[in-house]
Amino acid sequence: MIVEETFTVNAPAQKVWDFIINPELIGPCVPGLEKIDVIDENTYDTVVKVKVGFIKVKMNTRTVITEKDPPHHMKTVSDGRDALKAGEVHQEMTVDIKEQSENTTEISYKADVRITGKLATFGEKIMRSTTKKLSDQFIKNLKQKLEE
Amino acid sequence: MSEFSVIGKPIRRIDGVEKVTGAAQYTTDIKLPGMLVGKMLRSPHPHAKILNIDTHAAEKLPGVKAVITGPRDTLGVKYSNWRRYPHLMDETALAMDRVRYIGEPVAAVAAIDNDVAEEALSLIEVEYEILPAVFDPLEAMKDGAPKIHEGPTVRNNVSEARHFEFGNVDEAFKTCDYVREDTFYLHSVVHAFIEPYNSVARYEGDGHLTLWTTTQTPYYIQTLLAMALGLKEGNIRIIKPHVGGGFGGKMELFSDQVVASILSMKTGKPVKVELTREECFEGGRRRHPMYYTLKTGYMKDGRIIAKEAKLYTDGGAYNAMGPTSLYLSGFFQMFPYNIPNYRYDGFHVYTNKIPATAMRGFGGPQAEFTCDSQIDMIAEHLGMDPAEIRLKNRMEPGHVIPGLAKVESCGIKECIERAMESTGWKEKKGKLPKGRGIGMGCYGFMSGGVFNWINSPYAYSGAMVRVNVDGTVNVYIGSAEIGQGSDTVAAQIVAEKLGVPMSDINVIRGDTHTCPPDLGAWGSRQTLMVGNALIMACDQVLEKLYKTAAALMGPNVVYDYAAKDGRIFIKERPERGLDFVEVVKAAIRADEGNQIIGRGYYTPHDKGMVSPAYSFGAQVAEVEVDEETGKVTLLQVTTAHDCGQVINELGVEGQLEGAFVMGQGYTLSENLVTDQGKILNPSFVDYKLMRAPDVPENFTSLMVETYEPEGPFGAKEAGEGLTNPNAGCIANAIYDAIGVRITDMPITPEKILKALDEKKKKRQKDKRNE
Amino acid sequence: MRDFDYIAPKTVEETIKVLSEYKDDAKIIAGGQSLLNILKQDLMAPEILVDIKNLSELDYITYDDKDGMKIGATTTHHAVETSPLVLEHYPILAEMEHTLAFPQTRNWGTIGGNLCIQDPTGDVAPILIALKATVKIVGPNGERTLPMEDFSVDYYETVLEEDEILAEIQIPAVAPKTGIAYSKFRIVEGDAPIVGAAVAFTLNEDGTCADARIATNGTAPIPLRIPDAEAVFKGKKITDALIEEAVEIAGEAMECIPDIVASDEYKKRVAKVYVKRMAKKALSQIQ
Amino acid sequence: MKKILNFTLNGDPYEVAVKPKTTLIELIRDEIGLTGPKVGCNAGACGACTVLVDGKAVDSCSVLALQVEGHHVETVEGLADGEKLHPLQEAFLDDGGYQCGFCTPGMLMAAKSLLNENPDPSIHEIRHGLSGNLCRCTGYVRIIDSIHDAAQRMKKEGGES
Repeated sequence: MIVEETFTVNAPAQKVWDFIINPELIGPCVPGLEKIDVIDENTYDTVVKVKVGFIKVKMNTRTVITEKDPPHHMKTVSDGRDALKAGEVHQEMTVDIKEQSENTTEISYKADVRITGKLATFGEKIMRSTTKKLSDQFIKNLKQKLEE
Repeated sequence: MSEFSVIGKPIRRIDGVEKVTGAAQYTTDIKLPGMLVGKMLRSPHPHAKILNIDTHAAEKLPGVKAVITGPRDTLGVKYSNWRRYPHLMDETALAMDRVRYIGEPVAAVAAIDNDVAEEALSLIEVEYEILPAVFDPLEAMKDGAPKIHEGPTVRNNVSEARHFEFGNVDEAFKTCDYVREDTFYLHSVVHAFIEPYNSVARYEGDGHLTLWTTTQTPYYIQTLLAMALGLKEGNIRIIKPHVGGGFGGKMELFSDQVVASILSMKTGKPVKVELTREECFEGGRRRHPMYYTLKTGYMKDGRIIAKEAKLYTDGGAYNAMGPTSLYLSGFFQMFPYNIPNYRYDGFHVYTNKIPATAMRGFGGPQAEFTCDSQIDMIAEHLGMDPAEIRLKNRMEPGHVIPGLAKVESCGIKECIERAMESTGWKEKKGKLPKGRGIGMGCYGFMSGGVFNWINSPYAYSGAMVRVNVDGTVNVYIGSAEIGQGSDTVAAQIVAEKLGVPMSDINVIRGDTHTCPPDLGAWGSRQTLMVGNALIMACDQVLEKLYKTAAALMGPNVVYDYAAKDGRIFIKERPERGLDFVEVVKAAIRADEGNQIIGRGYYTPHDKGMVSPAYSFGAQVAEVEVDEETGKVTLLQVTTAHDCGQVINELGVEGQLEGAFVMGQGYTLSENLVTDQGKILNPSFVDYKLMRAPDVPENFTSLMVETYEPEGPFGAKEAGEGLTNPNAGCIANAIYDAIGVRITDMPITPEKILKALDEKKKKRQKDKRNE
Repeated sequence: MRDFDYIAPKTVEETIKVLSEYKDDAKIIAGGQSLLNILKQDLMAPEILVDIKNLSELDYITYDDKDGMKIGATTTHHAVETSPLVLEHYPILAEMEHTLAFPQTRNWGTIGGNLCIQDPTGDVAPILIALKATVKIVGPNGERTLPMEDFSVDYYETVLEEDEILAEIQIPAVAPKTGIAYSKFRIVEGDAPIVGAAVAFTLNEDGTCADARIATNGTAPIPLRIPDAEAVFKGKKITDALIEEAVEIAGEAMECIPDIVASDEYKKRVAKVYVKRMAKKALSQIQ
Repeated sequence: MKKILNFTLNGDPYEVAVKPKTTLIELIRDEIGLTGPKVGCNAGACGACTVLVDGKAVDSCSVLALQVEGHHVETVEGLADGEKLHPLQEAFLDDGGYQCGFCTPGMLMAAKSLLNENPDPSIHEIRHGLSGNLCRCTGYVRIIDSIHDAAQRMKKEGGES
């Protein structure tokens, strides 16, 4: 499943960059984040609780930043496993940042999300809509924090 | 036919009572004392290296009796039906160092119950290194695509290429009035037999093992299991209880069979491995998706002069029976037509998806969809009736395909004519009200293959007939009843030959320790091959009985004898004869108490490269299309089938109906959907099979009886071939109804609407341009 | 499936008590026709299942001209499908039930369970919305009653709190000069719907539209009532042109989710066709 | 923890202790040992596990065993009266209403349920009544015919007695 979003925030590109590469800052924007452990500058572990319909998924995820081209581009690879073992999520995401004006920055991200196990088969349509919902929520949080 | 007592009659099947009372035992019903539950851990990745498998935690779990992995506990033997062609053998029971599709078995456990087994699986830690994967054959063939298999014969993920050619294709195209080229795409579907894969293994020590399993090919399983386990073939006993459907999906040695055996050997206890429905999808098999290109040259009068077919199949991660599907798809592309110049190139391509294999029609459904669709396009271009163009290009009895096939009996002409007549084709074609249409598809199919992939010196079919002292008869056959009714056909053939009632026949089958070897149920081979073996065995029995009868009756000249209705009598003087039982008793006494036994075998000779005989048929469907939603409803279906001499009418009709409905699902609703190699609909909730309310209310089966010299009583194939013409037939009917042609299967309502939109747009554009 | 404890309360009161005690750890099972599949997939792991399937207190169908029909939540689909009262007063409801899932599902599954699972393609909700039904919810603090269309929240999620149960479906008597139709689109007959539409019209004496109801399934995360499309008809004489207008508005309201069977655009298109067809069918019943 | 369940199976009373998560099909096949009803999908989609509860067809894979407390369950094993087959069974034999036979126990019970309620169903009603049962072999045609035939046989039998 590919999830693509492009949106703009009222903040300079450098600010956006500093924000998104910092797990401590970006972490709380993720809906349902329960815990975040920074392992090193490019690696962090998260526990995210997501409600997908009646399914409650608790994802233990490790994210590694694999590409960094400040302040324009980064790539992350995440692997998550549900605590109940209903499935695993492998996500590769690229984020591109384009400064449009001094205080406006366009952020586009493209995530290739691969869900395995029962989550993928049972909840294809639910996962899709949930992903969209979560993504919208994430963008909203991000904008709010950056534009504060 | 009146001269027969039981042949050609609508007769109750011999497995009927136990099946309608629930007494019939399938592998899944077997429960042995102390039996353990075996379960397999499967790969979540489409392509990955296995770096490490840690089984410690699983082994420590109370109730776990064994945990096995490929490198540690199996011989790692690559096995498959391709023993004659070892370069095609590419699969192991459990992954050795790499997984190539989501669902590939990686490890297995035996435990006291299902809960413990599942818990144990979750405790096995597999460390993977994810490799790039490829899911489409055209992508997989590109330079730089991930390599799925190493090996000297694999190039750009092409595991097997097939080519055949006869006539002079290039020259012939030049002489044609028209040449057209069309491309098609065929999607993936699964066998969806209702009984999931399952096996029970019991290791008896000293290298002796019994395996109960749901299979179409007990002998293949015996010989391949010996290979996988390093045991002697003769010490392995395969018992095939009743089988809940196969359709090509149960003709190979599968992981559950090997894993159950190894787990039983490790634990010393019987072990049952049952796949869930989800596992049947994810760890099972499917029909090949194919990219098909057809170039056909034809004349103004409708004669097809030359044809070139090119296809790329999505074979999945392993060969399975794919190379044969590839071969046969190119072969059936010619049926049932006389193509004087033909060239075929097919490529079997590895992808990181579940392996594709034989499935009812064996490459034929894909071939006939493209062939039938294109013939209708040609007919339209020439302004010809699609039935007429088919008649014009049809095969005739005695047709020879150079280097490939010899067709003896062929009733395609009668099939087309009778289907036309029965459906009112001429009154309906092109004349039905808008939204309704009629279409035709034709087919020819094999009656067993001459292929001996397994490289066995045994005959293709063997049979033994033992006559008991009271005239009852025990029939031993190694063929596989999987629902198609072959055991009943066997009993009928013996009853007819010996002139005894059906109730006196006991068919002993499905046990490699007691039954002669047989290549099993695939390629529609059983009636013809086992039938011939049985006839030989019965002739041996009769020879002995006739001798005794002659001695008892003491005629002073040599007469011909016959056996019928419980009597043995002089053919030309039916009133002069003896009671069958009386002759049997006397014959046993005369042979110093030896039971009367006849043995028979059959192996095709001098029959070309494919099959000893070919069935034929024509199919007509009438559809209604809802132009607002694109939904297709089948109103009426007629099939005319030439299966030679009908042995069991009820059986043939049932097979034809079943084949049609499977084809209906293939065309309209079934679709195995994957995303990055992950199957998205691995359940009967989401994988859409046809249900009772969907099948045509009006289904007519017409029997076109021919006499096939190679077949028992003149019989040949029924029931598999009819899977082949349905998609083309329905596509043609849809075109007749609404003027849109779908070449990309399945034909979903959504595609129909899209095509209607495009047609409308084009018409508007054309109007503007006028 | 994971292990769980099991209790089968004898009364509604007892049921609420158990739910209040276990809260999030408890899950109600009625017919379980959907729930068991979810449990088998280990997508949910409750500690205790509270079985109300045999709760006879909630198994009833009554009717009186004043209050209309009351259907207890544990009434099976089959009981609704074959009830003489339903057949007499709401034949469309029986007709819908007759094609809901499979006979086996209808024989064991309950109408309340169906609503509580909140499968967005469910057949029951749209027709109840068209019939102006309300649902009665019982909890530790007593009862509350909601219009059917306010019951669903999201995919597989309803307004029910952890300690509440759906107790009753209430359907008012149908006004004179009312026509109601429901149908669903499936590729395989006898299978679950892809989309469906229910339309109800009530006409005034002069033939103008007194009331209209339009609800669809499979077109949003919840059963979708479309008031803007309904409003098109109010006070007017219903014509084909008006229906077309309403259909377009209805289409605007739909947010179909693509799946492996069909794209979102296709679903919307077909749902619109069904709204149109059902509108015409409903109208034809009163004209 | 296991719980005690009382119910009748093909007319016989049973008292068994079952785990709450045990489904009715697991109880019948694995605990009691009747193997007529089959598991085809374990998801309520194929109907191979169809049994009757109080005369009505249900998917026994989609019912918890404990839910049949006090109910009457019938499986295909209870269809014949000793050696005398039920008209449905006779008709399935004569009309070719089965092939591999794996779906047959479920088909027969779905058919019985249908005939219990509607002794003289039309072909259309039979088709509709079988929508919960998958058959991959027959294409349904002969199953539908068999049930229609059985209804006629039962009418005749009823008339004679």
